[in-house]
Amino acid sequence: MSTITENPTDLSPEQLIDAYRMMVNIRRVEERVGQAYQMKKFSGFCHLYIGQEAVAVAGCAAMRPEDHYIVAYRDHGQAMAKGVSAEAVVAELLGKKTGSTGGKGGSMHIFDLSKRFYGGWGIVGGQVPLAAGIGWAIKYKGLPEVCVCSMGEGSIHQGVFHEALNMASLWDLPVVFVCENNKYAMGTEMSRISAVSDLTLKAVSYGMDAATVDGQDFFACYKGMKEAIDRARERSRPTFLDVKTYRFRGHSMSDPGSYRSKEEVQQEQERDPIPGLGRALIQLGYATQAELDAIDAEARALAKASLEAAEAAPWPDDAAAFDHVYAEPLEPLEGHR
Amino acid sequence: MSTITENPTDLSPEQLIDAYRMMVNIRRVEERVGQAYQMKKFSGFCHLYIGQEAVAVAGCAAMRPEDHYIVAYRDHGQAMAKGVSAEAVVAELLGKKTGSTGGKGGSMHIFDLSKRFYGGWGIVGGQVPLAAGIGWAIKYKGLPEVCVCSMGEGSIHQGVFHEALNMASLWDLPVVFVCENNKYAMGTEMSRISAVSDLTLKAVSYGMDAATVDGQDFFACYKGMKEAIDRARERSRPTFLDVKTYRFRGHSMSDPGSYRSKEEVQQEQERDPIPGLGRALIQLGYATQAELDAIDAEARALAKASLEAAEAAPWPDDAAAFDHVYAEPLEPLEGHR
Amino acid sequence: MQNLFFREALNQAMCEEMERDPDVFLMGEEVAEYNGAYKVSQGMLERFGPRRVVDTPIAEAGFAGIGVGAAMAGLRPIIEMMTFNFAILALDQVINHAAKVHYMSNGQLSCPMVIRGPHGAPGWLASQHSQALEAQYVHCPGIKVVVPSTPADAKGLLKSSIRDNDTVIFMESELMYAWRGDVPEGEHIIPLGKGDIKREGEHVTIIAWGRMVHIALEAAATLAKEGIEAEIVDPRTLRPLDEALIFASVRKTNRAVVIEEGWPRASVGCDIIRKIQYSCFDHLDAPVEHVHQVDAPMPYAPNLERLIAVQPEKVVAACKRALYMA
Amino acid sequence: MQNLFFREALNQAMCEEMERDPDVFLMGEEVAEYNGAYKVSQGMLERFGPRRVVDTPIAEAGFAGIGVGAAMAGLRPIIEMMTFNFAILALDQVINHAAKVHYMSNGQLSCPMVIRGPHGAPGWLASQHSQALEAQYVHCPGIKVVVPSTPADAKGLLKSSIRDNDTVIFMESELMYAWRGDVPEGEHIIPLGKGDIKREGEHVTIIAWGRMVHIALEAAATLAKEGIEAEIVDPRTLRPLDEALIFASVRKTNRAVVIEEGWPRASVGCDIIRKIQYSCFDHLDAPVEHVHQVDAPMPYAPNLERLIAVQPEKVVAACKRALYMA
Ligand SMILES: Cc1ncc(C[n+]2csc(CCOP(=O)(O)OP(=O)(O)O)c2C)c(N)n1
Ligand SMILES: Cc1ncc(C[n+]2csc(CCOP(=O)(O)OP(=O)(O)O)c2C)c(N)n1
Ligand SMILES: [Mg+2]
Ligand SMILES: [Mg+2]
Repeated sequence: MSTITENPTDLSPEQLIDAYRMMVNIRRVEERVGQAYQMKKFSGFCHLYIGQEAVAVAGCAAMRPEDHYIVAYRDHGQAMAKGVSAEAVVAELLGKKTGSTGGKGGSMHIFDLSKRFYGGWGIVGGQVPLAAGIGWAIKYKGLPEVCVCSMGEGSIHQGVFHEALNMASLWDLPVVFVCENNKYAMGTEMSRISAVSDLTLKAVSYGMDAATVDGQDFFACYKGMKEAIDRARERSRPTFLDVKTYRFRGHSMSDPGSYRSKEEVQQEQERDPIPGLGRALIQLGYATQAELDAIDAEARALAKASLEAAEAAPWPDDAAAFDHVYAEPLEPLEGHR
Repeated sequence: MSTITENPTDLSPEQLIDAYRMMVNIRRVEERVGQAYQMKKFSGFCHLYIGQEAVAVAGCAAMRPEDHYIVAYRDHGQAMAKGVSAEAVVAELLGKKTGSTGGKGGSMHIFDLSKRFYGGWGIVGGQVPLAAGIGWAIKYKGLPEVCVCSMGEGSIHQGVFHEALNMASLWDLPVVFVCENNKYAMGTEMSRISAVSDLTLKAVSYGMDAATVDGQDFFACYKGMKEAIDRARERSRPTFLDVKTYRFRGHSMSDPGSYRSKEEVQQEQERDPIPGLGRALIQLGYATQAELDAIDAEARALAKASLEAAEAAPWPDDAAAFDHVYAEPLEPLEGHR
Repeated sequence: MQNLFFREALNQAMCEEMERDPDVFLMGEEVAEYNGAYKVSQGMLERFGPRRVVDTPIAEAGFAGIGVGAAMAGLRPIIEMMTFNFAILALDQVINHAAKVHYMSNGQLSCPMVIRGPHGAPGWLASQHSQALEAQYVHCPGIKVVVPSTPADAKGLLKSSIRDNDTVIFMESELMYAWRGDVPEGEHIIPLGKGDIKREGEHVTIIAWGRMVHIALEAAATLAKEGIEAEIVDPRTLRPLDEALIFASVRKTNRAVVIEEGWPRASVGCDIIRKIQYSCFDHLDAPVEHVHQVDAPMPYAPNLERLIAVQPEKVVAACKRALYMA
Repeated sequence: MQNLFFREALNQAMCEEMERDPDVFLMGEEVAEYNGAYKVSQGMLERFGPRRVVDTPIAEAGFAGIGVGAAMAGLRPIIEMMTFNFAILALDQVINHAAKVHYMSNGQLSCPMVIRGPHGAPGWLASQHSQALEAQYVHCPGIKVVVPSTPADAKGLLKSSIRDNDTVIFMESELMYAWRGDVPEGEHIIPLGKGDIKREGEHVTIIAWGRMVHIALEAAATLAKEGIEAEIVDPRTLRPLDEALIFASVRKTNRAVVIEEGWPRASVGCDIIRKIQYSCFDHLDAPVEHVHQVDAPMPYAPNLERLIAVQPEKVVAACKRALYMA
């Protein structure tokens, strides 16, 4: 663990502390929802982002509010990083009316258009062409915006990934494809499904810029994302980032995790991005341990309050089941009497 | 046009002459069916292989009879090269009972299992995973066989191409992926749809061996195919070949061809693989011009006879419409009374 | 009134809507420089330029997904599928993405996109290129499905589809592209979900859409010679469906025959028959007849194709069965 | 007689067939080292080794296509889809390739493959993961479709499916994997195309398959308290369909209710209703009722999901309507 003496980013101390706070908030909220899941306060899939927080938070720090962010199902942390409130996320997990989509989307499908957060998609790889399409729209309208697309390393063998990357490069679309390479797709270690280990080769085959990024180092993530976002905004060129990260928890709550050793997980936890950034903030003199502790305490309170609010919140109204099937209601829906 | 003094292959003079004969047979038969199409003796799509003959014929010369060959819809020449008779091909184009699939498949779907010719497929890219599957079966059974898969360069942006190549490399499947890069996918020149011009980069991204091959030079095709087939047979490793070729005719019979200049076509015709091989055979002393002329005359006779036989042949029996929907008949088919 | 080819009516609808709304663009294989594989987009590249008329690689799932993303971000893509046989490759993007985003996002996002192209069996093309696949889309809530039968309907419905705020699947009969018809100039809008009586009659109701309307008209002409007057109801939009129009006709004639180009099972025809038997139970004097492609892939040889495909004679026979005349 | 979980019955069928025929192998995401996302393939890697139990990348179209190719070349692949929601990505390989190769090749090639996996809405998974998509397959000739409702049927039908010389789509209810039932040991074979009466009754016929059979049984128990005896016909195989069994029951009860888990339009339910209204027209005392998912995507919140999904009460109400008791 090296010592840091200079802020390697263009972010202000306040912005760095905000980023730290966001990472901690995500961590504590997800720990809390993990517990809530085990206590059967909700069910279904719950894919925790714990361990990967630096990727989304650095990414959103490098984005502007008007930039677009689209992700897969492991979306709680990413949504919060883009500005969706913990309350809205947790309430959505519990299927409540106050959730980000009023209980319609659930854990895998957080959406908040006001934050330009485009979901939350559950078909592995499915969101990748959507990102290219958002990039297409940005370019079509001539706006100085960027679309960032997160995907797991498991998704890069899906056909649409390939189709989308080719077109994004061919048409110079302002998109950053962020492969959050946490080594596993469910129980499958990357080398068992990919014929190559250097994923940037994928980008080479589309003539696209690419980089390998340390996803457990906030500053490295920020740098990689910033360069890619600048390239998209300034030159309308896409980038593929292979971000090496790790999930500390199982794939979802039901995953026994027998495909990896406790030692491996422990070793990876030593590179936990949150204490890593915390140490840097202290070394840079931007925060004291006490301040970081206060942030943590606030995060725990936020997590607790969010869960309590979600538990207290009402279920969606029955009528919600039947609206938004079409943009303009096409009533009555068959079977709804 | 350089002079050739030594046989660059392991093929005997007789085998080389047979290959030449096959190329000429394909050419003359296709010219004849092109005329027949214009005379409205049949309809639908008719994708001629004229100009690309060296690819299939060299490929089949490098294959063994027990090797497997699967291709797309531009399949007449490929079928003949693998041993399907001109009669069966032409009769199939005319939809006759004596055709290779008794009139059920037509121009795009020639099949002959006895020749290990697996079709003739019409969904661009769709046959690529099938080839990997045939390779899978070969490896599963531990046989010393190879599967060769032809595809157009237009198909390499389809998702399944990418999915299949990754698995073929990951699992060491004995498959040769032959991209017959004739520069155009219908009216679209390659650079307008591909973000890269060097297609071997695709293989690199799957850790697969690859080569660029001159498809208008029989010997180069043979060499490229032979190496790839040997690699598959001996080491069970797949290969991707970017074979630069050219189709002298339109995409199909209805193609106006306005996307390319007459000059370009003329220039390409100067590299016609048939006279190219003919000259080499003379230079090598394997054949005289008179012998080549005789081959051409026989080919014209074959083309004429095949068409006449096809014209004279009966239509399929009505009952054929209703059989082979399932492996064991599931009668009656709804709507068939 | 102009007299246009079917393909020209579609072209006109797209051009008028692109003039009207700068957010509309056309994307697909060969739509620009080649002027469309079936020439539906003839002249559009020249008129609107390469920003708005865009050739794609052969990557149906990818560019359909780009359409979904662009629509979510505020544009109105028209995605041309070279044929709907190939659109199966994009079905995940339609069913799991386009059709669900509005609902999943609780109305925050929508997907105003048109996916259009030829469908059906054009002859001599064998099984992979000869499919009528409406059922794949009609099954799925969240999208709309339109199958026009005349140039005028094609124009009016395509204009509505482009303006619609949901994803519309717009299926054109390849065989009909070169058919002609009178088409109103300019602002000619047919709302989605409104069917049309293509022929009035009192003895039997034939429900048919797309090219099958013309098969029905042929059959009706034959029947008329025997004094049987068939009423032909063309729903035009299959999702939503103009049930009221269908039911009113069946309640009048008391007999119904549903015709569709594709396979019988789990089809749109089944769906309409289900609705009729439910809502017109007491009015039906005979079981509802169904005329459809034989439950088999399409063969290549024309004599076999004829046996497998819908023919007017089969419709005539079905009408007679419905009238207990056979 | 052994008492097994549904998933164990499936596992046993696969293991027995793999012992019997060395050409049978299992391929899919997480089937080997993880023992299956839903543990259906538990222990199979250990037993049969990595040559025959094969983990794949997430590439549904690709490995389905590999299955088709392997089957064409003489093997008998079992392809597991992690769920059928994802199988839409492979639909082109099924519909345009597997289903057509036997016909297009005039019988030279065939595609003896099973594609199996969970389907239906398991609860709390929202719209992309909660679909019952039988209709997508039943529509298409050239393939077969099986939806078992009990562990015993699951075993007997899966063994038949693996031995079948066509492509069989085998859809398992995710919710039922942990349900138990008696299962015959060893050679227990149920032919495809033969339905089963799951409950005898005289007043109304309920046609249901897969998990819906159990909804029907619940409804029947409620109805029985009111003296209404429902007969429950489980076709088990949806393509081919045991029409004779359905018709015989309807001709006895004169009333029919079709239940299905998925959406109503262009569905398998429509198909069966069409057949009943045609072949039992004179026997029907009431329109055929249809109970199905509301025509909307599946929401996440359980109170909403309950409203959208099929519930026994809806079946009870439909039976009463069919009996003119409502
Ligand atoms: C098309 C498709 N196939 C399979 C699945 C089931 N599935 C959900 S997540 C997952 C693993 C994805 O791994 P990765 O892309 O690495 O993302 P991570 O979970 O590690 O974030 C799988 C196989 C799915 N949702 N969609
Ligand atoms: C999935 C799919 N999309 C589109 C088509 C229509 N189509 C047929 S051939 C063709 C061009 C293919 O070009 P290429 O792969 O280069 O092969 P070539 O015709 O040059 O041999 C297209 C777009 C198709 N058959 N399948
Ligand atoms: Mg991963
Ligand atoms: Mg080409």
